[in-house]
Amino acid sequence: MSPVEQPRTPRQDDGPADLADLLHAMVRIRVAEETIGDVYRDEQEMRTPVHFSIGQEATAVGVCAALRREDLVYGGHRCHAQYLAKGGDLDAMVAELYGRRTGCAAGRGGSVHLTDLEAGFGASSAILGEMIAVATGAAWTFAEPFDRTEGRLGRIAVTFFGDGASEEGVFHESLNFASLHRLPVLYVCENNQYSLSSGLAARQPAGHSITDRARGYGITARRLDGNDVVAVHEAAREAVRHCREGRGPYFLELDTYRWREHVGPNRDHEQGVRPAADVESWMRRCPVRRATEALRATDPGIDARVATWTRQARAEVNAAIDAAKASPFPAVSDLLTGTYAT
Amino acid sequence: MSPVEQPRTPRQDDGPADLADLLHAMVRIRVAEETIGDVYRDEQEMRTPVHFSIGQEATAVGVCAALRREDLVYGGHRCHAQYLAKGGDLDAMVAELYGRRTGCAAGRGGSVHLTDLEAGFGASSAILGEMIAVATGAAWTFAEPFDRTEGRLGRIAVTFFGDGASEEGVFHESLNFASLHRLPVLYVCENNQYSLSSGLAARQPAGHSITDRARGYGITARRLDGNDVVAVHEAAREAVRHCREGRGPYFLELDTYRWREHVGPNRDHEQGVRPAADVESWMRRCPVRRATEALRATDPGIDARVATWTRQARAEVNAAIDAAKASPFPAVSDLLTGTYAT
Amino acid sequence: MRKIAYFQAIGEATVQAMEADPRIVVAGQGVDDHKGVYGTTTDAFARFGPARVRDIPNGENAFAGIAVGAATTGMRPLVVHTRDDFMFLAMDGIFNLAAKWRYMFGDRGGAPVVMRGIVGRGWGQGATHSQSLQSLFGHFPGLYVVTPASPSDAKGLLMNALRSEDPVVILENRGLYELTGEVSEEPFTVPFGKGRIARAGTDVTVVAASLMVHEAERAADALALRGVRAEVVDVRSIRPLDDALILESVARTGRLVVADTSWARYGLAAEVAAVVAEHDPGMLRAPVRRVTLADCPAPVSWPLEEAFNPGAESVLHACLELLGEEPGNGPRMEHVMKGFVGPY
Amino acid sequence: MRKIAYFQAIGEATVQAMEADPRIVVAGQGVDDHKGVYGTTTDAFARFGPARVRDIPNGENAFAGIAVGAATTGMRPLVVHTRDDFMFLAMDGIFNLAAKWRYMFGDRGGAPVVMRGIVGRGWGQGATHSQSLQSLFGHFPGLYVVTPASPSDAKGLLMNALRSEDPVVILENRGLYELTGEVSEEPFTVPFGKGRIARAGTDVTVVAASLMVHEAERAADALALRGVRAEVVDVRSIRPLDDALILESVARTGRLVVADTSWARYGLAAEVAAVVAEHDPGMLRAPVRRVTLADCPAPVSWPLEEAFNPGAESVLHACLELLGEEPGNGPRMEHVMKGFVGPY
Ligand SMILES: Cc1ncc(C[n+]2csc(CCOP(=O)(O)OP(=O)(O)O)c2C)c(N)n1
Ligand SMILES: Cc1ncc(C[n+]2csc(CCOP(=O)(O)OP(=O)(O)O)c2C)c(N)n1
Ligand SMILES: [Mg+2]
Ligand SMILES: [Mg+2]
Repeated sequence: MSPVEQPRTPRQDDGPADLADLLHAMVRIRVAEETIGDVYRDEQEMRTPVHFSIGQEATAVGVCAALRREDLVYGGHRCHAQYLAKGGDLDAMVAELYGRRTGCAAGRGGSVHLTDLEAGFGASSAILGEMIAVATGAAWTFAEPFDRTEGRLGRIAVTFFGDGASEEGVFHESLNFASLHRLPVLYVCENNQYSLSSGLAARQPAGHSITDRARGYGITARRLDGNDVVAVHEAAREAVRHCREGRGPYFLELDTYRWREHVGPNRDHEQGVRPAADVESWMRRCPVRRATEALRATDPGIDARVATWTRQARAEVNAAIDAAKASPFPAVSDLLTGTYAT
Repeated sequence: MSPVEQPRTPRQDDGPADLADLLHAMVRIRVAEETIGDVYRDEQEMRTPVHFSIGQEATAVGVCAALRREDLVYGGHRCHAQYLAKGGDLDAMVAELYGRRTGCAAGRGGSVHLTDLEAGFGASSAILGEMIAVATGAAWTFAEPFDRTEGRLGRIAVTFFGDGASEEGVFHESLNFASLHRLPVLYVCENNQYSLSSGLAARQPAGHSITDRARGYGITARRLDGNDVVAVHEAAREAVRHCREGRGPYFLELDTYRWREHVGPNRDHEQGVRPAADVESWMRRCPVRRATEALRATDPGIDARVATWTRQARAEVNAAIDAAKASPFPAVSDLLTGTYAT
Repeated sequence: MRKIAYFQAIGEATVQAMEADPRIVVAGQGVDDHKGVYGTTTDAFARFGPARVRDIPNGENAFAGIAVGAATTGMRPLVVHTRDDFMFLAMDGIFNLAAKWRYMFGDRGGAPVVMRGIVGRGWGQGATHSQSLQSLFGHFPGLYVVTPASPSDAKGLLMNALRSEDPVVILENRGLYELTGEVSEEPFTVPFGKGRIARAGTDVTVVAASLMVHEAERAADALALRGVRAEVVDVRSIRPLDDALILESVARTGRLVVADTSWARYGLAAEVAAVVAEHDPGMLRAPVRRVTLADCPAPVSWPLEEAFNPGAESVLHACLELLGEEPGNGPRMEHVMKGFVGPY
Repeated sequence: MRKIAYFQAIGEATVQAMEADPRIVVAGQGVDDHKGVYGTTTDAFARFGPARVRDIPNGENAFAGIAVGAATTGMRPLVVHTRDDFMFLAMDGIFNLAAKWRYMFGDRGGAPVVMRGIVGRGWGQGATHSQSLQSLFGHFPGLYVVTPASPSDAKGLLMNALRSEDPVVILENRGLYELTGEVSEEPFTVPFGKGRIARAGTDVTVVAASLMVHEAERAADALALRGVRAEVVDVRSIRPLDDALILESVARTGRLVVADTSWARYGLAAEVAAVVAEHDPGMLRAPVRRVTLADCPAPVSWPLEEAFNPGAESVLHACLELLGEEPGNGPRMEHVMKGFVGPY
């Protein structure tokens, strides 16, 4: 492969994505987050609490590869992977972490308030569950007659949220509304078993899944391995088709695991927060590694390509970091700008 | 039967209640509400919005007859029947409607804020769903080690709420917490198909019940005819046993129907709000009539007894009305009293 | 000019705005029913049907977020809460989403959602159905907050809200719904941040909002009989507040009474007093008086309720006190809502 | 006396109160984890274990009601919110249930629940994780609301709260957690409604709460160098507010600056100004100054954040302005949180 191969986001039409493209997207996100994590820790110049998705890349990549550009994705606090997977601008995200004027939220929002409407990333936010409602509202717009103009017909809204966020009442109220009105919204629960340091057993009754709850609203729901990017992508394509055909909302529960601490770049199992054996077992189920292994049989050059993608991604994110640092901060005289429309 | 027969609330031990006692309790509540409704409308002296349970008596009576005095019941805005069925003081309730010092809430709370701790009626409130959480919290106390003192062991909390209230997020959050900690709380949903003038079809996805949702939390749940007082009572006894044995929360969905308008004493189908045919069909399923008919085979004197109970209840509620009117209003100089403990 | 009731003015503004802008959708519990939120949504429902006048399930928390999601993707939701007390459940969506959306996401668009909240004062509504939350809403930058007192303002402020690019909270007192007044038939807007001199005077300024504007006017009538000329300022808008109008009036009269339907502490009455104190306390020839709720939850029993709610008489007494006059024994003034008949 | 950090004082109060009263249970998301809510629940968990230091699922709305249900049946829940912003979701339970329970149900018992809310100012926390909600809580009768500024008050006010028969909201600024000060080892209580003179002075009164007490003290240091003696009043308690202490100070100095971590409008700064204006505006020899947040949501970018949050320098400038002095070019004063290192 050529050294100038560009990092690509997965295709955004309705066809199935190539596994290689999915892998490439995951590698790029992994490298971006790892690089940002190191710089974040060492420099202390990105002054905004950051939640990494390292280890969970397959959910965002698999789902977003099933979407069209005009579909809107909404995320929670752990939103970098989703933003990048949907095609969000890396430079603008990094500049946002540095609080620069060129940031995707103009330096106002920080790590947890990403947006890139061009790429179809609606918004993310740090209050648990909020975007479950917001995405439902966007789907309401997409279902309204006045939105049924040429080219807009059939947009869907997608929201990613955690197992913890599903405990909030807004989950219940939103799913009820979406199911009642058969709104085109795809709910993606990234079940990484933890909310902060609290495992599922401390928060939800044993033996019953979030999927069971979604079904209580008459929503078609599936639970599957969230570290298997192909399975996620196939399930997402089915879900998207369902929503786009006007058959109402869809729910996916994707089992996965985060490798780093809840917020920040460190490894919390090193502090004894979670059983090291659990973390290690999930690291063996690394979505990047699994996709690479799956490809190796048919594509012996895959390791070299991954190495190339890694190098390219590192260069790309380093360039984004350099660009962000060279960008101006917002002017203090603009402090109030944007509070109201002018 | 003797003309001095006293109105009785159902027994509050663990044995099954006699159907005649259940019927008696329903008749008393029916008469109390009908009498209050007339006076409310004609006098305009009870200045507080009142929500009648006329037509729904079997739910409150059947459930409360399965409880012990020390169990705590919590209700919503439509709480008179529950208060009376649990043995709440009628005089104090009527005085509360008249805003008198002798009211159960000292004239501070009105129709929607009843309480009678002596009788084990904890509280009711007018914000949808609040008491679902409060009852869950009471059950938490009942499950705590420091509450396991003699005589208090095995108390349970019960909350009545409507199909409309079950749409609030607090329902979801409360059931999750109760199931997680196996709290001794019985959730009783009085599904009368309406929230204000909005039928279920306008509010919840078709083909899925509130019971389905409760099961999503791993809660044992049953749905049954809420106008059949014997069925309700049997189901409640089973539910109470479950809770008392520490097997966690229980959920009952009881189908029923209200005869009057949402708030106030009038008949809203006369204003075309609901199909008159629906109302009439449900009136034919009147819980009082059904219980009377069921008894008639074995107890030919039942109609005479119902007539007596009716007379007695009317006398009782009229006396309560007279007593309330003769009672003083709270002193204006006490306006602030009770804002904080003194 | 034609006179209509306050509730009719709201209904008319809704219909006219919806005619002009197909993006507007009314949503709320029971907005489509026979009562039509005290008649305010009846005409809109008759005209536009259920697609644009949408009954919604209970669930205020999510619906605040759903409305924000709709507003930020092209709709213009007009969300109706039959009691503003229910908005406690919607506060995350209102404060953390709607109010901050434009700023927090870098000024790439706002969340133009309009929220009507009805204040259910009196007639034994009780502590949880009669709160007046203007000072809570007013605290947060990013929101507009208005409290129309007259039928004309009820129309004009709502029409302005429905053209706003930013979120607006409108608090309407249920006690004003039957009040009639002149209202232009044409669509018109009343801008945010502009108060109004409801009655001109020279001796004392009464700054009031919503229902209290009427109590203040009645107090002014009684004062006029005694030769005292009270000026009544209707703030109309809680955020932004028309500081200039307040200051200009107090500069003339030297005396300030603030009358509000909520509590004194951290309330509108505090803010108005602060505006004067931070501009020039030297303006004040006498201490400021706050005429507000008693400092307790709302009781139900009617004698307590009468004592709890401030009325014309409390405004009158406050004014007389500032002027160093005895209240004397004029006729007792009944509350505005006297004669109201239930059920509510 | 022994010195400990603010967070340790909270932890110590919790343990001592729990030892004395078996009804107290700590509950909150992650209260049992390795971080122990910034070290404030660590000791209690070590001592009493999970039965009394209870990790809870997410779901702030229900949990407010659950806590009220527990409190009204005999428990004493101490509910911890790692950001007070999350309490928007709990407001129905706080305002409609906890604050009103005693009154609304005829004074047959209260809802003694204590709610700690941490204000997460600075370090790019962003608009939804750094709000300071004291004026919202302070508006409602039935609640006690306190804002400890020192380690000693953090202990004494929490111990007082845990003995209260009524609900209490305690707002703690995350920026104070590492601050050390003298704290008695014995259990003790600080009563509600009593402010404190943090520093005596004669020329200007700075009334402040929480973190701003420290900024005010630093401003007072700088003023002292210029011969100006500023008095700093720490309100400690938002509801009830110690009016008498504020009035007594302003009567002496004739000048008032109010420094708060929230917005000016309908905020603590408004209430304090109103207290003076309604008592005797003649006390004021100069206009009141409000030193508060800029009127926008909290930005993340640090230069904006620095400009957004008031600090010692803004207090200093406000005081000098009231005294008719030029700020001159003294050394720039850094914010209290300067040097903080993430992740938060
Ligand atoms: C309403 C609300 N409550 C609490 C928090 C604090 N909080 C931030 S992230 C988080 C855990 C979320 O867990 P989950 O939804 O599973 O997402 P994950 O972090 O595992 O990706 C919590 C409790 C919050 N941000 N918002
Ligand atoms: C949080 C909240 N939202 C809305 C209301 C207004 N409201 C009062 S009763 C009611 C309908 C309740 O329906 P349901 O729970 O089924 O009880 P029912 O009246 O049928 O007995 C509504 C919407 C309220 N009191 N509280
Ligand atoms: Mg998680
Ligand atoms: Mg119902």
